[in-house]
Amino acid sequence: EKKKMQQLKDISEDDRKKIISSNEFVEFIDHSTKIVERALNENYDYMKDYSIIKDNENDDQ
Amino acid sequence: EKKKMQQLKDISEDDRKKIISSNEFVEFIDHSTKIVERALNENYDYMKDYSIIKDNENDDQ
Amino acid sequence: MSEVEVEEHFKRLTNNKYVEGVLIVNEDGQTIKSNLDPTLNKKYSDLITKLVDHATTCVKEMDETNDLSFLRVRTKKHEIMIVPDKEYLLIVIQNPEKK
Amino acid sequence: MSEVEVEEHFKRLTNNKYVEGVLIVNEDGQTIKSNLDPTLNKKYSDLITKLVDHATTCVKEMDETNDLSFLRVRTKKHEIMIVPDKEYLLIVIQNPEKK
Repeated sequence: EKKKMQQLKDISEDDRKKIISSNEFVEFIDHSTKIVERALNENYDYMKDYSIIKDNENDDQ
Repeated sequence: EKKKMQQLKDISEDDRKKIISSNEFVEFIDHSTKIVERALNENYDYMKDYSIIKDNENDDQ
Repeated sequence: MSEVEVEEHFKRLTNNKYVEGVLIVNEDGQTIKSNLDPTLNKKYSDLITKLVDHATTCVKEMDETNDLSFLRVRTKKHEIMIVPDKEYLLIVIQNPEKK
Repeated sequence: MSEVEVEEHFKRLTNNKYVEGVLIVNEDGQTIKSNLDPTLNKKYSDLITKLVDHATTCVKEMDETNDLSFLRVRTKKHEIMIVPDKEYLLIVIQNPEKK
């Protein structure tokens, strides 16, 4: 666990390139971005109390 | 922090009663259950890949 | 607002067809109200209280003036929804797959 | 599937009007792709990697056969969405208030 202790170096440019073109990574990006995009497209914010009448809702912001 | 170490005793019945009838607790319940109910009523599951055609979707389950 | 209304709110959650469990604990993880069996209840209250502590610390370290308002832990089998507060946690376990 | 498509997916997220930041790290928290400035990037990658470790442990201790599939950390100011994987984490910061 020595690696975790000292300041974690950034990935070298070559390693980064290798990762980005690897199948696992591309599949991960395809799968994970789809989930996030579906979550982003929910235009319903469950934290918002929609029952407050429109005009005074802005005072809460 | 002694309390955290030894096995945490359950709340006494009286304390529980006092908490449940306290204003803070009732307000917390009102506020927090509303949020969860709105989240529960989202009938859209962002984890599900709806693009898979209906019939073979059940094979994934 | 009274105990009766607390019971009503609690029932409305436990009766929801997607909900598998409802648990209300104080900041030390002691159970105030729950419909889980004792062993599951103990496990969930301990583990989730610790997770919420970590999440709150994480949010505060990123931005001192910010605060955690809701945590959703989606797993293969279900989703755990957690509403934190200064003194209490509402924990609801649901199975969104059925939707 | 290739680097071009990775770039396209990344752009689609960063161009979304609610999205404030997109960050992809490996399991050690090292950055693979990000549109955050270096200091914020360092802070977010370190803290969120640790939070995901805690969440995964929490899920596993509750049920060995289960697994974390998505974590949503809603705060006063924004929402952090995290998709974990064996080797990578996708972290997206959005501001749902604008909806």
